[in-house]
This record gives sequence, C-alpha cells and structure tokens, in this order.
Amino acid sequence: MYIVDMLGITKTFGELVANDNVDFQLRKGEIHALLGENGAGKTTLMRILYGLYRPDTGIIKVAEQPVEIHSPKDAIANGIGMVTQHFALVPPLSVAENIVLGNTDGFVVNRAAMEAKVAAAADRFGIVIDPKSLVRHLAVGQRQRVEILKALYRNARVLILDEPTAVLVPQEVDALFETLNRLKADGLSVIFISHKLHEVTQITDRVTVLRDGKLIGTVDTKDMSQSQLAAMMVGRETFGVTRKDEQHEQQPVTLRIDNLCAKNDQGMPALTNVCLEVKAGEILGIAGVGGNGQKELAESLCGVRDCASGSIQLAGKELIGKTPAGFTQAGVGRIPEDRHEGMVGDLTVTENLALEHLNEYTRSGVLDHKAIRTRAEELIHQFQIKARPNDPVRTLSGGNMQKVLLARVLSRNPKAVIVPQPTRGLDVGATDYVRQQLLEQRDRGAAILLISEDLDEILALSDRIAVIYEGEIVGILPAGEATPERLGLLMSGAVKEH
Amino acid sequence: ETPTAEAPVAAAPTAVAPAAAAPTAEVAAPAVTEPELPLFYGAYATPIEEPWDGVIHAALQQAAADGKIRYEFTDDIGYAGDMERVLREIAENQKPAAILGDAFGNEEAVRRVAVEYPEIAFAFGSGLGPAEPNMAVFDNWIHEPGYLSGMIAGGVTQSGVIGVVGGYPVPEVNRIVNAFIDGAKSVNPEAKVIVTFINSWFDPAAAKEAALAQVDAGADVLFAERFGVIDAAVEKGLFAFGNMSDQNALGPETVITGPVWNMAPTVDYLIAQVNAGTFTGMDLKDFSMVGKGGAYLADFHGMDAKIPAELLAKVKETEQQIKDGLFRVDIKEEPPVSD
Amino acid sequence: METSRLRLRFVKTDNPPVWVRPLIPVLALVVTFILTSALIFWANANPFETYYHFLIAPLTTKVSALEILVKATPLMLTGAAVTFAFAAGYYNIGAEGQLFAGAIAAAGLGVAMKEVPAFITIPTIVIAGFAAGMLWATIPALLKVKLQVDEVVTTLLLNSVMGFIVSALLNGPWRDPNSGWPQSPEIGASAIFFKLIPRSRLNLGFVIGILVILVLWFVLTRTSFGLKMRAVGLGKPAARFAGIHVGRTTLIAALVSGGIAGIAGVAEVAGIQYHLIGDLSAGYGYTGIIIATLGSLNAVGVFIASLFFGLVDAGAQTVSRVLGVPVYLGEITQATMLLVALGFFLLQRYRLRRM
Amino acid sequence: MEIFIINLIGATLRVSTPILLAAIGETYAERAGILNLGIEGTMFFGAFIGFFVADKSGSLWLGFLVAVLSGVVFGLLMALLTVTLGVNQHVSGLGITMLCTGLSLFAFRLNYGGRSIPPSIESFQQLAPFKNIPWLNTLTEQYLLTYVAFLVIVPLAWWLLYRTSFGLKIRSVGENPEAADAAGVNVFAVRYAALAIGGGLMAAGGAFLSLAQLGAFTHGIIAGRGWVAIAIVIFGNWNPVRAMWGALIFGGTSALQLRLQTMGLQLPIPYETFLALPYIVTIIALVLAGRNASYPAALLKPYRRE
Ligand SMILES: Nc1ncnc2c1ncn2[C@@H]1O[C@H](COP(=O)(O)OP(=O)(O)OP(=O)(O)O)[C@@H](O)[C@H]1O
Ligand SMILES: Nc1ncnc2c1ncn2[C@@H]1O[C@H](COP(=O)(O)OP(=O)(O)OP(=O)(O)O)[C@@H](O)[C@H]1O
Ligand SMILES: [Mg+2]
Ligand SMILES: [Mg+2]
Repeated sequence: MYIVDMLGITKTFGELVANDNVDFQLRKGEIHALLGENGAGKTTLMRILYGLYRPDTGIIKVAEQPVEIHSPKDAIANGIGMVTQHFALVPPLSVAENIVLGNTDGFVVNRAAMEAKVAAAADRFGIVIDPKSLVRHLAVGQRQRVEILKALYRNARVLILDEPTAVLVPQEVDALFETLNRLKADGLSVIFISHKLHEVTQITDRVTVLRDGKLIGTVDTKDMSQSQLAAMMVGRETFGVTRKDEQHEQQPVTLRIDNLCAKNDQGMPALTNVCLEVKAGEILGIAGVGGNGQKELAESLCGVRDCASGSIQLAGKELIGKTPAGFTQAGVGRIPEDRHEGMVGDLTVTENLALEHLNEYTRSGVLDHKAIRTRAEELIHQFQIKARPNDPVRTLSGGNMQKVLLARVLSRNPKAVIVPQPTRGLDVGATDYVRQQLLEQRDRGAAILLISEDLDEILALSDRIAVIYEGEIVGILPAGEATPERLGLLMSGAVKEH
Repeated sequence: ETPTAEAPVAAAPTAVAPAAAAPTAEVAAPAVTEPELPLFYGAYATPIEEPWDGVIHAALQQAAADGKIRYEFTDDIGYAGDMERVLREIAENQKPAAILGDAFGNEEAVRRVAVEYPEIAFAFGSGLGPAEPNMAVFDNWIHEPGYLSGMIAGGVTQSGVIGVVGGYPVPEVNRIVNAFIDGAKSVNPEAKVIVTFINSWFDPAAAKEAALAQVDAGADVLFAERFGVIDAAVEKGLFAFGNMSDQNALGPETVITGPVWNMAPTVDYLIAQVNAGTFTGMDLKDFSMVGKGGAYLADFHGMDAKIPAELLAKVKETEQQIKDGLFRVDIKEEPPVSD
Repeated sequence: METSRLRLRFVKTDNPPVWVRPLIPVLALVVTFILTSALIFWANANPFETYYHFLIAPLTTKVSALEILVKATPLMLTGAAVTFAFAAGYYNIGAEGQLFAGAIAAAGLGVAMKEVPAFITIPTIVIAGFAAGMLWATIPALLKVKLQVDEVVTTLLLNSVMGFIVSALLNGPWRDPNSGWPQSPEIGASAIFFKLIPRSRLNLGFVIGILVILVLWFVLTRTSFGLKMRAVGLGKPAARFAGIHVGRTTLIAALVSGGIAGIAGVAEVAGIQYHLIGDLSAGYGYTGIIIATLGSLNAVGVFIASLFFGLVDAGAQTVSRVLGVPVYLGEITQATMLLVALGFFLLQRYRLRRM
Repeated sequence: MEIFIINLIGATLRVSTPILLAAIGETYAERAGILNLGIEGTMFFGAFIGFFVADKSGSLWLGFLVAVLSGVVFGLLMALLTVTLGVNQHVSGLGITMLCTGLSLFAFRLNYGGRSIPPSIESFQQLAPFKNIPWLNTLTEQYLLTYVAFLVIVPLAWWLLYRTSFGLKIRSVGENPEAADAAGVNVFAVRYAALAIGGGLMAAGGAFLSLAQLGAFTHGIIAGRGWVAIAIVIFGNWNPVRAMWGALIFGGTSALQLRLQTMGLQLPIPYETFLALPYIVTIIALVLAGRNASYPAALLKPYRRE
C-alpha cells in the first residue's frame, strides 16, 4: 500500500518546467531516496507535497485517498512533515515554542505544560534536546533534531528530509540514521534527499531518480550500485577524480599561518594558536567535525573576520589587518562557505563575476561595461556555466552558482586558494567538476587550503591533512598515512598528534 | 476702469512676459459680459477652520450672502511656496476684483504677485505696511476688547492667578495677550498672569494640557488664545475667555466673553472702494478696531449675570471711552512674560 | 488536485513584456478615477471635469506648466536623495530633516553673505547646504555603520528633532525682527537663485535638480561606486565578501543622500522662500520616498515621478479653486494613485496564464 | 512639591494614553513583520470618524466603536498592500497616512466646513473613584479609556503576545515567515490579523483625543503623535509593557515641559529641548541596545511562497 501517491505532477516556473509529469509513490514504512542533479526538481516535488507550491497539474493521494494540499497546514493534517534544506525555525523562540508553533493545544499557551509535552515527545522518539533552550543558541545538528521532532510531534507518518546530511558531521549523520531507522521500524515513511550516494545506498530501501524534471525511474536500492545510480542521474558512468601524486618537499611555503587566534560571533575564543603551512602546489585538507572553528578559520583567511592575534603570511607578506579586498589583491583566492553569501542574487552573472575586481574595470570611477561583459562571456564559456550573462544569479542552480564563484576566483590564478566546503549540496557531476578545478590549480602551483567536513573529499584531494578540534590543530598527517579511523580519532579530540 | 487701475498696465508692457501677455489680451472680451457683482477671492494659507482665516472667510461669505459680491476661495495653501503660484493662477484665470487672505509667512510671495497684477485689489493680513498701488493690509487689532476681557478676568479671579495659552509669541498674538494682561492688572494689580505658548497654531490637545497645567499652578481664569483651552476650563468648572470669534458655544457656562474680530467693516469698505474704482494700497487697520466695529467684546450670552455689577459697569465705561477715543489701550508687541 | 481547464492564474515572470510598463500608469489612473469618483460626486462635482482640471488643465497654460516644474524641483531632489540611499540598502527616511539642515545653512549664509557677489554666494550656499544635509545625515549613518543601529528609526526620529531645532531657531535668535513672525530674516539678493524664465518662479533650483538627476543616473549606471552601492544594497554579506567596504559604501551613500536632501532645502530657501520657515517643506522628504519607490530607484523614474507629482500637486489646488471641491481631494487622489500604481507595478511581474 | 509631582503624574497618564494605544498597535504590526507608517493617518481618521459618528448619532461609544473599526479597515488595507501585494512597506504606510488625512479633512470640510469655532460634542467624562482623597483623586481622575489602556490593553497585549498561540504565531511570522509557514501557520492570515488589531488600537488612540480629551475634532489633532508612537515601539523593544514605559516617559516630558513654562522659569536652553528629549532618549536607548535590539527579523520583508 502506498502512503503517498503523486501522479502526473507538473510544475512550471515561468518558462522552466521544474517537474514534468512526475509520478512518485511512497510505501508505508520505507526510506525512499529522491535522487537527481542540482535543479532536477527534487525540492520542487517535495514542496508540492508539503503544500508550499501548487502543482500546475497532477493528483496527490495520501493513503489512497485523493487530497488537496494547499498549504503546509493541509500537509500536516495529512500526516506529512518536512525538514527543509534551509531550516524553518524561529531563532529567538525556544525549542518548545518552535515545536508547538502552528499546533498548539488551545489558545492559551501554558509554558510548563508545553515544555513537558515536548520533552515527553523527544523521549518517545529518542531525540535528545532541551525544550527550554532558545533555537538561536543551538548548533546545526541540534537544530535539525528540532526540525525532525517538530514533524514527529505533529504525528507525521511521512517525513521529508531535504538534504539533511549536507550540514551534518559524520557522527551526527550516524545519529540521524539511527533515528530514521527507528522511525522506520515504527512504521513511518521517510523521503530522503541527498547527493551522497553512499548514504543513499546505506540507508534507503528504494530510490526515485529525477533528471531535468522528468521521472527516470524508481528502483530497489539493494539492486543498485552507486555508479549505477549515478548513471541514472546523469547518464554517464565514471565518476571521481584522480590526484597525481607528486613530491612537494622542494616547493616553497606559500601560505603560512602562525599562532592565529580568533573569536566567534558570540565573542568566545574559536581559534587558538593555529599554525599551518601550505606549500605551492599542495592541497592541505582541514578535517574536523563541524563547529570546531572551521568557519572562523575560513573567514579569517578570507579577510572577513578580525583575528585576535597571530599572523597570516602569503609569500612572506603579512595579511593580518588587511581588508577582504586586500587579501584578494595580495593573491588569495577564496570562496565563501555559504555560496549565497558570496553572490548578490539580484545582480547579474556578469556583475557578480566582476564584483571582486571592480578596480580593474574602472577608469577614473567609470566602469568599462564592455570589458566586463567580454570577460564574463569568456568565463561562462571556460567554466561551462549554464547561464546567460544577464541572468540574475539567484536564478542559477547551486552548482552553477558555485561555478560562478570558482570562475571569479580561479581565473585570476591566485597564489593561495581557500575553499571551505566547496562541494556542499552539489550533485555528483558538479562535485567532480569543482574538484577537478581544484586539482588543476594545485598542478598549476597554487597553495590550496581545503576545509571540508566531508572526509571522502578530504581524502580524495589532500596532500596533507590537518585535523581541527575545538579551534586547535590537533594533528597533521601526510595523505599516505591518513586513514579514516586515525582521522576519526583525532577529530573526536581523543588524541593529539603533531 | 479707473486711471489708477489702467495706468500701470499701460506703463508696464516692457516688463510683461509673453506668458502673461496673452491672458491680458483676453480681458477685453469678458469685460462686456462681466456680471455686475465683483468677484472677491479668498486665498488662505491655513484651513478656513483656523480662527484667523476663519474670520476673513466668514465676513466674505456674509457679504456674498448679502448679494454684495461673488465669493470664491481656496485654502490650506500652506507656507511651502505654493501661495505665489495659487495667487498667480487666481489672478490669471479667475481675474477677481480683489483677493483677500493672510500674508503672514507668505509675505514676499503675496507682494511679488500683487505688483504684477495692479488691476486686482490685494488685501492681506500682514504685519508689514501697505504697498502702492494695490496692496492693502489689515490685521486683527483686537487688543482693545482684549483689554476689556482682561479687566473682567482680573475682577473674577478668586485665586489671583490668570492663565493665558497662546500659539506662537508673534506680534499679532502678543498684542492681544499684553492688552489682556494690562486689563487684568488695571483692576487687580496683584493678579498673577502665567502665559504658555504651545508653539503650534493647531494642537488643541497640547493647548488643553497647557491650560490644565496652569490650573494646577493655581489659575482659575483662562484666556483661550487657541482652541483647546476652553475645554480645560469646562472640565475644571472655571471661567474662560474666547478669542477671535464668539466662542460661547464651546462652553455656555464657561466662556464669559472675549475679544472678537469682525472683518465685515473691512470687507464692506473694500467692496465700496473696488466698486468705485478708488482702491489703493492702504492700511485698513482702523476697520479692525473698536471704533469702526471691527473689534468688540463678544456677547455675554447671559454670563454677565455672573460678573459683579460694579466690575461690569467699569468695563462698559472703559468700552465707551475706547469708542469715544478717550482711552487708549497700549499696543505692546513684545512677547509677554509670566509673572 | 482539481483539474478544471479554464482556471486563470498569475504566474511569476522575470521578463515582463515591454508593452506592460507604459500601460500601468494608465490603468492606475483609471482605477484611481473610479475609486475617487464617489467622493467627487459627494462634493457635488463632475469627476471628468475634476480630472480635467487635475491633470490636463495645468498643462494647457505656460504659467501653470512652469509651476509644475517649480513644484517638481524639491521632489526631484528629495527623490534623488532617497534613491541614492535606498539603492545602497540604507533606508533613509530622514530626507525631511536633512532638507531642513540644508535650508538652515542657506538661510544663515544667505543673510551673512549679503555683501558678497552672487557668483560666490550661490555656489557657497549650495555647497554649504550639501554639507549641512550631510552633517545631519552623519549621525544616523555613523550609528548604523559603527553600532548597527537601525537607520529607519533614527532618521525618522531625527526629522522631529530637526523640527525642534528649526522651531528653536525661529522662535529664538532667528526670529524675524521686522515681522516678529517665526521666520528668519530674508536672505540677501546675492543668495537668491536667479529666475530661468522671467515672471515665473522657475529658478536655478530646477537646473540643479536636473543636474543631480543626471549625476544620479551616471553614478548608478556607469560608475563602479554605483555597482558597489547596488551590491551592498542587494546583498551585504556578498558585497563584504567580494571586498567591497560595506560600511564605507553605506556611509558615503547615506551622506551623499543627506547632502542632496540638503540641496533641496537650499533650493527652497534660495529659489522660493528667501528665508527659513517651519513650514518650508510640504513633506518633501517623505514624498521623496514615494518618488524614489515609484521611480523604481532609477534616475529616469525619479524624474518622471517627480514631474507627475508636481502636476498632481499643482492640479489639486486648481481643482479646489475651480470646482469648489475641498483641496484635500488632491491628497486623496495622490494617495490612491500611489497605492494603486504600486499594486499594478507588482502585477507586471506576473503574467496571467491559463492553467 | 508633592502636589506638583502628583499633578504631573496625573497629566502624564492622560497625555500618554493616545500614544500608548497607538504604540501597542504599532508593536503588533511590527511584531508581525510590518512597519506600519500609516499610524499617523490611521489615528487621524480614527479621531475624525469617532467624532463624526458620535456627533451624528449622539453616542460616544458608537463613535468609538466605529473609529476602532475604521482602524481595523485601514490595517487590513495595509495588509492587502504589503502582505498580499508585497508593496514596499514605507510607501504603503505613507500612502495610507496621506489617504486617511485627505479623507478625514475632505469629509470634515463637507460636513462641518468653514465654521469659525470647531464643532464639539459632550466628551467622555472622567472617572473619579477617590473623590474624597484629594491627592489620590488628582492621580486617578482619568478617562475610562486611560484606565482601559493602562490596566487592560497593556497586560492583555502582553499576555496575548507571550502567552497565547496567537501571539506565538505573530512573533514567529515577524521573525521567520518561512518557518511559520512550514509549521502550518497561515502567515498571511496572522499578518492580516496583527495589522487589523494594530490599526484598531491606533484609531482608538486617535479617538481618545477627539472623544475624551477634547470632545472636538480639528486639524492638527494628532500633531505627530503617531511618529512618536513609532519611536516608542522601538524604545520598548517591541514589548507592550516596555512600550508603556516609553509612552510614560514621553508623556512625562511633554507634561513637564508645559509645567515648567507655567512656573515662568526662564530656562537657559530653548524649551524645544524638552520636546526633543523623548526622541533623543529613544535614539540613545537604541544605541545602548545596539545590535541587541531585537528587531523582528522579517520586518520590511514581504513574504512570498514562490
Ligand atoms: N521559486 C522558483 N522560481 C523559479 N524557479 C524555480 C523556483 N524553485 C525552483 N526553481 C527551478 O526549478 C528547477 C528545479 O529546482 P529544485 O529546487 O526542485 O531542484 P533540486 O532538484 O532540489 O536541486 P538541488 O539538488 O540543487 O537542491 C531548477 O531549475 C530551479 O531553477
Ligand atoms: N526566486 C527564484 N527564481 C528562480 N530560481 C530560484 C529562485 N529561488 C530558488 N531558485 C532555484 O531553486 C533551486 C533550489 O533552491 P535552493 O535554495 O534549494 O538552492 P540550491 O540550488 O539547492 O543550493 P543550496 O543547496 O546551496 O541551498 C536553486 O537551484 C535555484 O536555482
Ligand atoms: Mg533542492
Ligand atoms: Mg540544493
């Protein structure tokens, strides 16, 4: 029996067909993956199911009954819960308030009773969370738990998780999977969206693949290998990048970080005496569980966070105290952790590509529009960005946005490249593309600092791997010596190696 | 047409811009079918609900009702530079015989337009002098009834404290308030007068609050230069004096009387001058004074019964003396100060 | 899902057809006409005649047509001022106060420089007005940039504070010694903006307004600072990341915005009033916000919107005069038209589609 | 001296009332994410229509009721513009203020045009529960609406916002409408409701002036009190109880200023300093709160699903 039946769903945005006559069927008590490249229409389909979008045509049945879902309220009433990619929480409110929001017992909210009830629910589903704490004080993983609990609290029988693992560290992923399996055992159905094929094969029962808004097919997970799934998604088989192993001992140190200390947004120490060296032609990977100072490290190295003390030297020149523009001028190429923070969505691709280097296109204050345009067309072609020069960047898919960022940075042949989470949320094809670009930069002789919470990525790309724990570098290993187990120990803070 | 009106037009062509030349040429045609009644135009900076302009409006309306003139008006022109445009448009399009209004705050604009339309009589409330050939000025010279009101106030106060709430300390207001104070002191030299300015022409809530503050400070008689004050007196059961018009209706048991400005004599004089073609820029001051009926003490509406007969007699006597020119109320235009 | 075939729905589109734009004002006008007709009937007037006097009659004579330009001058300037700030994501609601700051400078210097020839005085008061507006805008701008204090509120509050400063000046040291009225003494002849056309009020202020609009257009579309401003306005974190000095850009935009508003004050004092008065501005600073928004934050739009508002403003008084309709109809019409037009402007981003 | 202070407090309560009502109304609007600059106009219209209906019907309460309803209507109009159509909030608010002002004055002119004294009605009477204790009477001789504002509306507004599901919805809709929507809250309906309540309170503030404090309607009856209310909302950190303190500070300085003038004190500084004080205090409060000022995060941002 299907708990959810979506039949012939079509959804267009203007000219764009995001879902094209898609059928999607979810069984009771299964974990069902929704797979597809960036922009394939996964989120759109789920937003339709959750009542955030209205389909142009199509029928939705829940437990075999046709239903009208006009809003999340209707979806919730039909036992559907969704954890969106960008969390839908109200930060200044408490966990309990967030959970009961829209689902309060009566008009009057009795705080104590509400918190007790939420605590009880958390217990029942085995989710560890303090109902009293304010959401704005919670870490990403905890916020996600609040989201899941929120759905379960409303008796969701169907749980939609849109890229839940994109923001989680491995331990948190394990915890999540544990929860999901328990829910499955309770008879709940889970729709799981992820770009990480190993997760899909690990946890799901069936997989539905979308490509360009069209349904490619639904298959049993156990019958499929990762590469077969990938092939279904993009229509080709081989994936992954290969790193040419080279000796870098002779190369000079390009980027030297000495005793760097920085504070987080709350003013607490986030980095303590970080010392790192990246040689020319080397990728240094920074592994670590999210929230251990990676964000602060990346921001310090991008010039957008003030450092408390220490030094950052590029080819011997001190960068501390420089503005972001100063970092760029000195030859640091950098992309932001959250790509939306690096792009002005309402400006065009052309304008965004020029944004970092306006001075070069400016003569006595006046912009040379023609030069900017020519350059943009070149980069769009070179980096295979699927967009027109005058498209507002916000209309680009995540992968293409990332390409715009990379194009902006890498086209300048920077001496050092800082790339935090460069492939987060990207599909396999786009991921490969980005990684390939980074390797090319390395081969060109750039010093690359790769900060990633994805161990596979670290292992696939790095020449050396440093592990960060509570703002300190607790170990640095050559790639050859690094195994996931050894890294895992370091990341958990159990041991220190220097 | 009179020589005074025609001469400047004839003399001015060099100064006349092409824009104005066309309309002037049309004057001949409508002149034949011109209706008998002259058109008087009211051009008011404030809404006509504001007392000052309200007095002018009322007089013109009355004159129109009496069949002496045709009357049209536009109001709330404000002080943001629109007065000049409005006057020009009126002059060009309506071609009235006379335009009346208040020039305060728009003084230059009014005068600039006036010189360019010498065929139209301009009569405006103004603190400055008249200008030849066609800019007449008037003002509310109601300090005399203000003095009389002050006499009554000085006589009826029990606490010896009299409150005055005014808009801005401008000469037009100061004159009345100072006369009121002088009147009060003339019968009660010990009386203490407190004066508050709310620095707004139109914020009755603030005026009332100011009055209540004065009551708290001991005042038991109030002079309501602005609206809102009488309300405070009604609420506290005190006597009050209105200003500018007969305001007894605002508090039949409260408002004893008050200085009233009556523009009818001014308007009547203007009509006569315009009809006779003898209008010149002059100061119409006299027509707003007690002598010509332009200022008087408001009807008591029976409230005189509450005033000591002796005091009333004295007030009447002084009033008569003013009319007869035997008594002169000092004109003091500096801002009054509280005792 | 229900699948009725003939349902019409609004569908969002990024590329509205070109013919839609000019249609919007026309549609807005028609709807406004219908909405306000009831009121006009109530006032015993004929709506067609009323609108004729409102919108067409002012254009038929040279005198009134020039007056539209006079009326549009301060609106052009405040509209440009607001646009400059809004484009950089700085919500300057304080153009009204900054206008007065400029006016104070012009009134003060205009009197002090009585003896100085006009070719010195006029540029001086314009620059001083710009500087004064800028100075007054510095307070909220610095609070915003340095301490993250929201500018919407501070600029709004400072308008009131400026009102009290003007009142204190006019009731205190600057009270006109001749009239005793709360207005400053008249500025010297050398400070008065010369007339562009004799026997009209169209003066140098209008030229300055046009120049400012041109500069605005140039800065927004042709300079790197313009692009930086827009980047900051549309996405602060991204702009910061791209190496744009967000604080500095915001500050400059805020200050220039204040300066332009200050020039509006100068133009009113030197071109129209010749002295400072409390009622110098008929809410021009606030109307500037409306102009900037209606003009979609671009120079050409601001220019057109200010001319249109000038027309309606001038027309309102005419209507009231000719037809005896209360002058407040103008305010009602402006407001209705504004709200209706904004509604329609948003609709242009949608297309009606048959489902 | 004691008398002076008691008088001052009594006046402060009275002067604060209309501003307090409007400020709470604005608090509701802003908490839901909408800056309602229509406040000044809504108050003005409330003052007019309340007076007009009371005058024509002879019932003050009917006038008051209609005034509140008119505020609700303008709140809904604001909602239509900013919530449904997504029009810029500043401009919608200013437009509504213009519209309300124009409509009130237009109708006032047609009904009462050109009278030399403002039409007036018998206004609400003050309550005097402690007639026999002079000092207490000075404090407590207030209009019923003042009692209602301070003793009912303030606690009720606080309770509604922080202790009910409706308040939870308002707060979440103003912070993160996406989240509220996903949680099944009807963002549009909640914003409509908050604006309607807000508008009603603003108009009630206006009607207090025309029906209680003055018993008359004139131009300038609101005289910028709406803008003051906006300042107070922020001063009060979007909390009705703290807004009350803000309103009292404002009312207190205005009342004090008038009293100091009465005392004939020749101050070395212009008395405008006192009038400007509440604004400056609010700015200072904002500076002190700095980045901690808890602006509703979604303020000024229209919410669209697609
Ligand atoms: N609100 C919207 N307006 C216009 N186009 C949209 C909108 N939302 C999605 N799209 C478009 O619809 C297509 C499908 O988007 P969708 O978000 O469903 O992709 P996805 O499969 O979730 O991608 P990803 O893996 O990056 O999350 C994309 O091309 C996107 O550009
Ligand atoms: N207003 C919009 N107009 C057009 N396309 C949009 C709009 N909003 C979102 N999209 C598209 O919807 C897709 C999904 O949006 P979403 O916010 O999920 O970003 P994403 O591409 O998945 O990136 P990420 O995973 O980093 O968030 C994007 O690829 C984007 O192209
Ligand atoms: Mg997605
Ligand atoms: Mg995505």
